[in-house]
Amino acid sequence: MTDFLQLFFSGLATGAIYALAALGFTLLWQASGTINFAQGEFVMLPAFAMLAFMSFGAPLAVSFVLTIAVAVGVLGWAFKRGLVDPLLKYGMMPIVVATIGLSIAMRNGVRAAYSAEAQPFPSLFPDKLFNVAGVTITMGDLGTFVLAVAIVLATQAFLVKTVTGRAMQAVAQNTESASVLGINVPRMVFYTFAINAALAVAAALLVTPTYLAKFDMGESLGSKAFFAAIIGGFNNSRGALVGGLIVGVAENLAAAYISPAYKDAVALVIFMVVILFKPQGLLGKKEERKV
Amino acid sequence: MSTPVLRVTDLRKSYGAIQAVGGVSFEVRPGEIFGVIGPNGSGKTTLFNCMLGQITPDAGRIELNGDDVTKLGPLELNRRGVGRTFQTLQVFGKMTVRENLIVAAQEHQGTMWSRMFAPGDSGLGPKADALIDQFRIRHVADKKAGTLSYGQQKLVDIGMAFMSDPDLVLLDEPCAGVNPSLVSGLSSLLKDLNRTRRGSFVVIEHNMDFVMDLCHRIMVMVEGKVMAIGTPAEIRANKQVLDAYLGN
Amino acid sequence: QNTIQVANIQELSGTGATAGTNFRNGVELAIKEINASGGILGKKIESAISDTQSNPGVAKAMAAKAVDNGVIAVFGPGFSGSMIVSMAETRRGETPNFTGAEATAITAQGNPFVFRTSFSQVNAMPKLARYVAANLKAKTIAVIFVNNDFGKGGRDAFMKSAEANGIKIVADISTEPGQVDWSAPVLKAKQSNPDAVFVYTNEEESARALRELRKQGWTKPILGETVLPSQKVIELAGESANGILAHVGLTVDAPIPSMRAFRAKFEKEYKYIPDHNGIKGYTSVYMFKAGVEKAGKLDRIAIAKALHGLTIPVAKEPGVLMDVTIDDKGDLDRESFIVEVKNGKQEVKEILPALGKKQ
Amino acid sequence: MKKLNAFFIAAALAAMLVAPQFLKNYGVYLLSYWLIFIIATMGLNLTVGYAGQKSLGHAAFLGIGAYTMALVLKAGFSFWLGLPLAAVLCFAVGLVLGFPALRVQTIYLAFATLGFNTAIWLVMRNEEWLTGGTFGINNVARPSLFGLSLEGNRPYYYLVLAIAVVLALALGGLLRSPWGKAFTALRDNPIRAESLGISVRGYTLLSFAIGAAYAGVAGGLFASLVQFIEPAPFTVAASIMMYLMVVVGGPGYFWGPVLGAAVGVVLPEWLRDVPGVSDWYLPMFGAAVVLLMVWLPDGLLSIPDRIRARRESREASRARAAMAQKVGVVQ
Amino acid sequence: MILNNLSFKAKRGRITLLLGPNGAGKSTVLKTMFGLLKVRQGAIRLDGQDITGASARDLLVKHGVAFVPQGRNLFGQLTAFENLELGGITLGMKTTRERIPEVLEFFPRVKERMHSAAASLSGGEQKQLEVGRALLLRPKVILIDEPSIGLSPIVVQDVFKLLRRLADGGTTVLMVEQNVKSALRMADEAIALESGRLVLHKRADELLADPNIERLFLGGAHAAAAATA
Ligand SMILES: Nc1ncnc2c1ncn2[C@@H]1O[C@H](COP(=O)(O)OP(=O)(O)OP(=O)(O)O)[C@@H](O)[C@H]1O
Ligand SMILES: Nc1ncnc2c1ncn2[C@@H]1O[C@H](COP(=O)(O)OP(=O)(O)OP(=O)(O)O)[C@@H](O)[C@H]1O
Ligand SMILES: [Mg+2]
Ligand SMILES: [Mg+2]
Repeated sequence: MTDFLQLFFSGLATGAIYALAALGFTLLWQASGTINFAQGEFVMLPAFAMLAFMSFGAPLAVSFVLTIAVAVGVLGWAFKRGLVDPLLKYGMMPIVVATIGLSIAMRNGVRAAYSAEAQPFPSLFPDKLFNVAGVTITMGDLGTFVLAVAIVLATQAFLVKTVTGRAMQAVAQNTESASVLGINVPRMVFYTFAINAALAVAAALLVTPTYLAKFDMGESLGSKAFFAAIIGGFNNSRGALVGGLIVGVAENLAAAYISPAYKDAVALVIFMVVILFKPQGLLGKKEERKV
Repeated sequence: MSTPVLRVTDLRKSYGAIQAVGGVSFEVRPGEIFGVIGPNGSGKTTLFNCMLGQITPDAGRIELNGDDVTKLGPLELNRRGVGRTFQTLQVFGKMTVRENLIVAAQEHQGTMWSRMFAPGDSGLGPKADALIDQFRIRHVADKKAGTLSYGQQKLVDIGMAFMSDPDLVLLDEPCAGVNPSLVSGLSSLLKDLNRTRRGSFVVIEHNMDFVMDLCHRIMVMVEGKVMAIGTPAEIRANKQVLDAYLGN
Repeated sequence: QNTIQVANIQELSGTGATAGTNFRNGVELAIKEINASGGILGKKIESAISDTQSNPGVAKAMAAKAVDNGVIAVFGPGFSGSMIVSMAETRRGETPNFTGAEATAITAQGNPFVFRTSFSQVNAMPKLARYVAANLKAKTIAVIFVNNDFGKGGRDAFMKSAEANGIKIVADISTEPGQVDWSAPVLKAKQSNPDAVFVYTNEEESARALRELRKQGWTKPILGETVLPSQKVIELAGESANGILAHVGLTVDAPIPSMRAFRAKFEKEYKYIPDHNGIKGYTSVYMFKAGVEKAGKLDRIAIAKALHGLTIPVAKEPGVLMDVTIDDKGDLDRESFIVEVKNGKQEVKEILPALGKKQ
Repeated sequence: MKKLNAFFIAAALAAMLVAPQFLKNYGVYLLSYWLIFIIATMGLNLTVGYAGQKSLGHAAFLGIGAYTMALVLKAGFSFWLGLPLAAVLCFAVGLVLGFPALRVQTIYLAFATLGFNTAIWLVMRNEEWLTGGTFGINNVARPSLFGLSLEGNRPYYYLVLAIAVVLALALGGLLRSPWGKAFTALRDNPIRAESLGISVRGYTLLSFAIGAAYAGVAGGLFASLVQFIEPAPFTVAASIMMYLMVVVGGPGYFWGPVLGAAVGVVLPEWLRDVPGVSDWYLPMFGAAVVLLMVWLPDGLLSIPDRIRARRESREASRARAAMAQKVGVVQ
Repeated sequence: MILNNLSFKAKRGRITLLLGPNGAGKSTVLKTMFGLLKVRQGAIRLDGQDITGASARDLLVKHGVAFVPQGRNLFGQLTAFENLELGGITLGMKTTRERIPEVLEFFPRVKERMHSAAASLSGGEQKQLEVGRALLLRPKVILIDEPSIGLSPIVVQDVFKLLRRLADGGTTVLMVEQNVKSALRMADEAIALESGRLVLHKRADELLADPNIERLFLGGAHAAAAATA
């Protein structure tokens, strides 16, 4: 039982990380109808940016704030202007492929410009262990979990409860109608990407101590997050949380109780079952009437 | 009397608490033009979608030429000679108008295997061209259907329903957004097909001039139920129908 | 021809990028030094670097390109799978090919043009197993390995030599490349209640494994081979790395002056501390140099012939860092180390003699 | 226009025929690699570009084809058995993968195929008894034909070229027939298609199966080209790369895969040798893909369409202007 | 080029009708006026003020212009009520909530379905919702594209009456219709387009009284041009 709990709680902590990255997918989907295959790299880049600021002597908090500012400009504004604006009207395929290209460029750019080595990253939380009923939990795990959950819920609340959030969703669903209603479409789209960028920086801050800053950290993070987002439901931010936690916990339990070599298959099985029987994801909304 | 082309018995469909279709029964006789009218949201489109296998009814029975087709999907129904149009525009936006019309009938030519080696237009080119002229859309025949105006797309949609010479065609608001001159053209086309090929039609329409002039019998739906079935004259005289639907 | 053309084909992107980049840097550093001191046989070396993308199909193309260009020697690639296909090309071109790949199959095929730059796993694991059996008196061991050709090969080799030394493997735990959550493997290892755990994964995963071991209160010995006690892992794992006991074929922390000097040079050039792949790359160029000098001419076949059975002492060629002997199959032999990590530093506990000397 | 096209094709084919005479091993190998990816992406173009099924699992079929070939050869049978077997096996698996596509569409289908790819990859990696696991299968032989050895890079290239041409002709014929229209109808509006008697089920499954069979052939050729296979080239990342090739080339354009595969296979190789790029060739490649997409969202082959559209709109406005002058405006 | 050298005036407090065969460019006129399509040449003025090239948002917020397009223009996954709320996004939430009940009074059918997803409404219900959403803004100018599509005859009459009332209250209405006869009965002026060009501009009652009207419209606008020229 303790073993089970140990696995369960570790899984939750990892799952929270997935959830945070998955949040980016659901946000972009809900608010602009796009899938960003460079989402993992959007987390990787800020991690290196923070490291760079820190190497100039800035403390972690300052680096974090500075990186947010830079990310909103580069991953938010420039990404939107340079890539999303010209492509959005051509449907999903070109955007998906452009972001794939972007991810290749970012990943290998960091590698070529910086290094192929993994870099350690300071944790926000003190290196402390708790022991509760035989289960060991680190402060980092706990903190990551709490913050990730808070961020996901806050984002969801913003999208659903505020006028701006609703306008953002409206733009994603039907751009033309949105402009007919006088919604400032370009601005809403910008908000989406700005928030996504800021979230990516937050994710980087929480994720990198475990993931380590490495040029290809976005690849595995991105794919896990992608699975998580699908399982939870692409059109619901809370879905990202649920999906992330499910993947995190299921992987752990599978590795321990089924077969470590096929542990990824477990997430996969869940994933397939969800897709086939509830394609919109566990918390996702159903698609609309067609005829 | 011969078997009806279409017989619907006690058809029902609910969405949660909303009863869209609540026990509808009627028959369409061979060679008949049958009108369906009723206020917005009275369940006409839902009725169509049930009859065409687009959605599954909760209860009831649908017969086509005496065969039970309640459980069949749109594909199977089409193969049995049922054509339809849609209330919301449904054309192949990325194909040209001509291609839209050709593709609408090609599956009725030969077998899957023979179609693999057939010419691209399946020999349907002349037929498509004839329809294009009839609908006065020659000047846009080679444009992508998605770029046409609303009314033009509507015409393409209607044209597709007729390409495969179906025995029964279900039309959902064919006149909506169509220019009056073409509405009368459409009316004569239907009458023509009805006379020459003894084609049967079921038409949902809010354009009363069109319905009254064209249909042999009319069914009035209100709140998912049949309020009246009768000849145009009977319907026009029905006080209840006037109140619920037609107005003054 | 006034220069010596060589190809430096490595995994510079994709999963093998870290190792490949180290190897490449080692090669380039050695070339720079050699050129600065007059080259080989008075000729400068010119290298063409290419990236295999960690993909055998591309590695084959790169090797073919190198052979097309008539290079004198090829360095890399380091992925066993890539090496297996690319060495067919270099064999066709009769070009000496130095590799960091460790799979047994590479030298088992009797290809007269391949040369290793380190022990194969089959050579290294027995040394570790013997030491563990003799000094730790461990009877049972849990094995955690990464499920790729590197990890799988090491695991197979270790299991075999462990059993040969009377050690029982009580848990055989596979992990994913890039695995983040290590609670399950560590828990499984703990549950099997072994005398020690052997961890054989890449750098980042090793660091995560070590942290998780500490988190779950592991106090028994942690065994490793080369990667586990490497500088990078220690840097990433912090305190959790303390107490690792490992066999290391090559280490920049070896108490050898030539190795210290190399480390300093490398760090100056590339701003980071190299791992064993850096050493492999560096020494391979000097092995090549010794081969050419022995052959006395820039003839590929002659060089390959000269290298077989060659012993290169540091006294004669300081660049090889440690005395090395190349056998007739292209495998090599040299001293190695048993190290322990203490206070974030490798400490050499024992220098193991080269295999050839012992027997 | 037709004549121009035919001329282009003939010229390109002639170039492909003589090219190896001017190239060394590397060049010939690269061309073969490119051709193999043309075959694979032709199949994917049918599934994605024509039939509109968002498939992100194509590399799995490439893998199945490659392993089939390797195992057939290892078992001592002929290449000429392996190739059709690869195609047939992939066709069958493709049919099976088509079934999710009947339930889910668009991105959800992309997810499902992606999951399928991962599952196949896991099997390739973990079932060592069959696939050699992460060690892969070595020494995959190249075939001989009528006693003529195709072992060398050049002869093998000509074999691949011949197969590519045959498969292109077959696909071209298929797409020109009513099937081609049915696939397109499926992509544009499946609901409408169904109500016109176009079997969404049948064509969806076939689009997957035929696309998969092409990838199977490509995989078989790939195994013999590289002569070694392991799971790595058949990951989801590889599927994504093939998807990229299709979209960059122009989905739904017949020649799209030729250009797309060139971008995916030849462009990075070319960038390596551009002076000053060296270590940056992959970032440059990524950036090139982004720029290509932004410039030509419908793919490289949309250029002629674009030029035509521009010319037509110019002509139309000229005609109208002339007309307006004649008629005048009634107020 | 879809529109060609087209000029006309729609007067304040009047209902101006835009007629013409399918594909004449009527919808294009409205979309262009509302800033959704670019003007290649020419100017659009409102109260003498040049609004050419102004964004839809500016037109709506600054100039009080509202637009009801022809196709489906709802947020299908949101409920009817949420669609109305979004309709008033430029007004602020409070005003919107106050006005929604008023609008719903006109469309009892929509009121019943207020909490259903917009996409699940019937075609006519959706159209009513769209018209209602625009009325919420109490615009000074309303551009409305074939409101009668899909509406049952009674509702068509109701909507027309409503527009008449708005116009009498000072709102400028520019409407595209194919339901020519009933539309002419409530409109003030009529304009006919053909192939993007203006072919006729008359008072509605005149046109209606024209003995040739049947022939005019049944025979297409070409005949109309010929008849009046
Ligand atoms: N998928 C659905 N979910 C929930 N309610 C639905 C759904 N489909 C239809 N309805 C409801 O069922 C009722 C009947 O709809 P239907 O589309 O059949 O009406 P209709 O008679 O065609 O109306 P109209 O003349 O406006 O087209 C409507 O009130 C509608 O809101
Ligand atoms: N995006 C587009 N690309 C190409 N042509 C277009 C596009 N949009 C409209 N057109 C063309 O412009 C012409 C006018 O279209 P518009 O929608 O304005 O017509 P309309 O008068 O509103 O017709 P309807 O009564 O059918 O709604 C049509 O011939 C149409 O084909
Ligand atoms: Mg309806
Ligand atoms: Mg219109």
